[in-house]
Amino acid sequence: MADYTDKEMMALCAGRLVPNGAVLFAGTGLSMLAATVAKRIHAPESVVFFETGGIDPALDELPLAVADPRVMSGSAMNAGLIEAFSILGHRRLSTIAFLGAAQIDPYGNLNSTALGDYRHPKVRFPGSGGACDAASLAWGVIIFMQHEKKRFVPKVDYLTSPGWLDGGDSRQKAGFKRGGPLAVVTNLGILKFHPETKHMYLAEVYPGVSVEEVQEKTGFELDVSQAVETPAPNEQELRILREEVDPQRLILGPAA
Amino acid sequence: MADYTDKEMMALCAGRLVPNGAVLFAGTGLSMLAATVAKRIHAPESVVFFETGGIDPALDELPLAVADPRVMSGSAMNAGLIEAFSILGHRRLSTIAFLGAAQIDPYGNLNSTALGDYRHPKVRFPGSGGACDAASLAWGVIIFMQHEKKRFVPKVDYLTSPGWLDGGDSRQKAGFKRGGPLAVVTNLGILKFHPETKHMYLAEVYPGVSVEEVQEKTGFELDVSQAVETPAPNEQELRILREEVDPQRLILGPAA
Amino acid sequence: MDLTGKLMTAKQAVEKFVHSGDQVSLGGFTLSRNPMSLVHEIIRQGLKDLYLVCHSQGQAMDLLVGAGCVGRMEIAYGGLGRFAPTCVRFRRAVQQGDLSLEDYSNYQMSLRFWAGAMGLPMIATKTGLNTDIVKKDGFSPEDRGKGKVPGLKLAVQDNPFAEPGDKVVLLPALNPDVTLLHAQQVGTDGTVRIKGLSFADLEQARAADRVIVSCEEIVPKEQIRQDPDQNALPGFLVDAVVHAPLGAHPTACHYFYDYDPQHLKMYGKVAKENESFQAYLDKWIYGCRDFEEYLAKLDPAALERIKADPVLGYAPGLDRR
Amino acid sequence: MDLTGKLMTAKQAVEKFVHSGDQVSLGGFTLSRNPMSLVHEIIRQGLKDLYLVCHSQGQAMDLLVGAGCVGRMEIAYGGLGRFAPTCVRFRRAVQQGDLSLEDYSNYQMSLRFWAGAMGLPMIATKTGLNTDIVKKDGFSPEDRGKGKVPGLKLAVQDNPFAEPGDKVVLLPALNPDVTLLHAQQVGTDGTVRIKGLSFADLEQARAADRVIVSCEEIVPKEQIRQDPDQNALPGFLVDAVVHAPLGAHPTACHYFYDYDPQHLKMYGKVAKENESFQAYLDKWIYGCRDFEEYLAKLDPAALERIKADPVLGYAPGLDRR
Repeated sequence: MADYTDKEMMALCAGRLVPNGAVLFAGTGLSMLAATVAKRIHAPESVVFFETGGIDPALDELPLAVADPRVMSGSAMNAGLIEAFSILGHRRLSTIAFLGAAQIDPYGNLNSTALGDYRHPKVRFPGSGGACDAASLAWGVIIFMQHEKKRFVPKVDYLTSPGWLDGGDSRQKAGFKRGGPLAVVTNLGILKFHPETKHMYLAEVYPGVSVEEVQEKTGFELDVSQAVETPAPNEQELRILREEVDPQRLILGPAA
Repeated sequence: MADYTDKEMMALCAGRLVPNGAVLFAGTGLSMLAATVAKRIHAPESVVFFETGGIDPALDELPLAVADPRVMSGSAMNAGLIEAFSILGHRRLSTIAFLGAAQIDPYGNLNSTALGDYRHPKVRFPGSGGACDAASLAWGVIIFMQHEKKRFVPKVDYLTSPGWLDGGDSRQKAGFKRGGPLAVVTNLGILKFHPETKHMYLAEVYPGVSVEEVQEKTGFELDVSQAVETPAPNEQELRILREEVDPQRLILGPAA
Repeated sequence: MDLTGKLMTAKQAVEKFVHSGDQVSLGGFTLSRNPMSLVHEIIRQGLKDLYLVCHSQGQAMDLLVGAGCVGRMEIAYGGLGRFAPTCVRFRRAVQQGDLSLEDYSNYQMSLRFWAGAMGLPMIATKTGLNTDIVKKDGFSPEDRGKGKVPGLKLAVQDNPFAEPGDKVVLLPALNPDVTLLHAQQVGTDGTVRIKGLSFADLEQARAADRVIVSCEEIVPKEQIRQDPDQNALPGFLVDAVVHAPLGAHPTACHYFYDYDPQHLKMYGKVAKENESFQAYLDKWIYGCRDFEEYLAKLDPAALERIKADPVLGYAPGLDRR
Repeated sequence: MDLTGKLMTAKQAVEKFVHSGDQVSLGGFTLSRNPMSLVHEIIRQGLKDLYLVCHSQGQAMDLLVGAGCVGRMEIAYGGLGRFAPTCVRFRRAVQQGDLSLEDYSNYQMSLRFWAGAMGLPMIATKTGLNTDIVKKDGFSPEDRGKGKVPGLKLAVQDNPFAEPGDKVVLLPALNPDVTLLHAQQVGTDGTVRIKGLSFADLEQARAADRVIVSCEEIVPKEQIRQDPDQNALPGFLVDAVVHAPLGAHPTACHYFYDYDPQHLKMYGKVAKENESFQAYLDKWIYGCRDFEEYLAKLDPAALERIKADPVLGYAPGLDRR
């Protein structure tokens, strides 16, 4: 069986979560790989769009930013931010957004703004961009995280993007009509959210990863009792990802 | 001296009121003639746009409605209602709108909706369209009216388009940042509004019209003390209007 | 994505996606790009109690009202330019009390569609302050909040970002059950292209639960995606595509044909009386199995005369008196 | 209408229309269509205390911040895609407390520009409810309501059209003093055409008191009016037009050139340290009389490599590692 990197595994696992026909709000990096690989393997009718206004572009080459001219070529429509956000929150569309963050809490709330005090931050990140909007308005959200204790925290320093807020029905009570995080895909496994409490639990661990390692690298208590092992990537998945989706390894980075 | 019709006189009088460089919100009918004739005579830099989204079209032929394909040809930009209304109210533009109505009151408030009780009207008109918006947001408004007692009324049955409201500073107090009617061009003369009270007064009467006739056909008291006689149309004005602007007499109707 | 399952006749599209009682929004503006082939079909199928939400609508609206399909309407303007300063059957229906009617302005309606398209709960503007549009309700208090009827026509409140007393008008967003459009082109991937002014069509489409697009031409995906800057809607926002050449007649379709002055004048005349209007419906709609039969009854010379000049987009020199 | 009095150099345009302390909005998005020739000129002229209002801004914003031109900023995102997940000088300035900063989301900023463009007093959305974007102010209370700083960052209230307790976020409209754009074409009548995505450029331009557009090409009025469907802004909304070929370099300009990966990587490296960043400014901006001199210092082979394919609009196969 072929060796593979964490990034390859994450892209493929997120891709597997994409239902055919989904309308995907993609960012750059891993989300681009996940969306593209899903489209080429099991979800050919899914459509990718970008907050910048590129709707269903050909994506013959990987864009390195959501404003990359590669999201403007062969598209169904080149619009702007306003139109893109109208699609993101559209009642009739099952939009799924991919998001990453610097911190995540047990309810899938994300921080991509700053560490420390907001007005005197220790570390400043780029900010919400469209992440807060996707987390507020999309039908569902899939989150990418590096699995580290400092990133999986009981409380985020700044709540940029709303997940399940305080759990239970707090998201609905806050005034959101739909949405919420579906899964967190990390370099160790896949986490999901309890249907009632909305607290994060471990759903899958990757081959060769122990549930103990996951718990150790998570800054809060995790229910790991339902964790199963994720199937390893197959040859077809790896071939498509490496040869068709990112042949220059622009996002995948160094090979295994 | 050439004979001329009421419509010709009204189109030319309204056209004379257009400053060069103005951004004109035009409707159909007389306003189209006034805008086009002004552009061809003394205001070549003025720009015409339509609430439908046609910005500065070539207007090689007269449109018969604001959605006529003739407002989409040779234009600077073909947009939609949203963009047109953003121009109408734009702070940096001196937009002038031409409006007509079924009724007008002493403060230039207009009714183009209904006569009688609103919910059980005796006569129904087309409704506001963009008139209420132009009267609310444009820098200034020029009004066309047939001069009849039933049309110049102390109080309109339905206030579709805000003029000076109750006069004085009531328009500003209502929350409008600018605008208000500049003049009313009728088949008898031109009425303007007192700088303080905002009450309508007679500014000009056409050649051959008496101020008594104007007062008689106005359903409220008019100050006629400042009325002067309007200069008759000159040959150039009439030639351009008849030969270049509306050679088919689509809007002008039967010749004099 | 392709048109499989989406490409259908007007009959199928209306059967599947438009129901009596629906809140319906019509594309186009007065005498341009009215979705006439779809509207004929609605009339033929005898749908009732439609709740029209319009900015400035003309021929399509007037036919629907005249044929008795409409029970309730929000509107800014019902007219047809020089051909009917007030739409004839519309005026008659309102004066007779046959319609439950509420007035807004064009900008207000455009903003309400826009807000619906954006998923915004409401939208604030200064247009209309102190007018009867703001002060007078058209719908009866008992109907408020029922079905799609907004609980409030609108609300006036202070602007929290300005000095106290600075008033704004809050308008409820619009999300029609179905929007009917006529476009110039649809790609085999469902992508819609509109040429010339788009009016509020895109907002109306993005605000709706269901969208039917009739079009002059269906073109290959490769062709319509060669210039994505010109496209108006992606295929995933469209439920049904109807290939309907001349589908906006007697209204205009930029770059394809002009409005038909003769037909519009004839309509304006017959619409004045119940008998002659009924005869119009009988001949031109009920007496036709589909829109093709309607077109076949038209004078071919008249259709030739309204053909658009490929550069100007309309028929120059057309006798429009 | 023509370009008389409007066509000028970047130097003239910035002297005339941009002042220290102005609220400035930049067109483009991260690594596309940044108005670089105008931004170089602002830096060269040493403007101070600019109040930037941004959605997602990249290279132009980072240079302005790094050169010390910016005192205050509202922003949704400061990054450059893979070349700088967080803009380097921006991060440094925020961490050092050199900037007064307030966060919104991209949608919120787009809506605020849109509301400003439409003359709306404010705009309501549901995005961001219960987040720290809604809960935490960035600007100090003493600055509230002064100059262009909104009296409130935003306000949360009930939606009057829904069941009680249904919350919405009200956002203040944005009307910058000046918006700087880079477009592909401007006509001799001042009409602006943007190819590919327009981002929020049109809203930013329509919202502003003054608009400067730099462009790749100036084309005859007749040409740009042949297809008005493709145009973005009429000339009467534009104050100054600057002919600036390659004026977005090192960011991309669709159909003209790709972003310059080598230059962006080099910038990412030198921006990390004050000395090397200062050397960058000295060489590429202060050491140039105008943007043409900057371009002349670039490797012609690199410019050749980023030339856009006329069909795809970017440079296929460009080494972007």
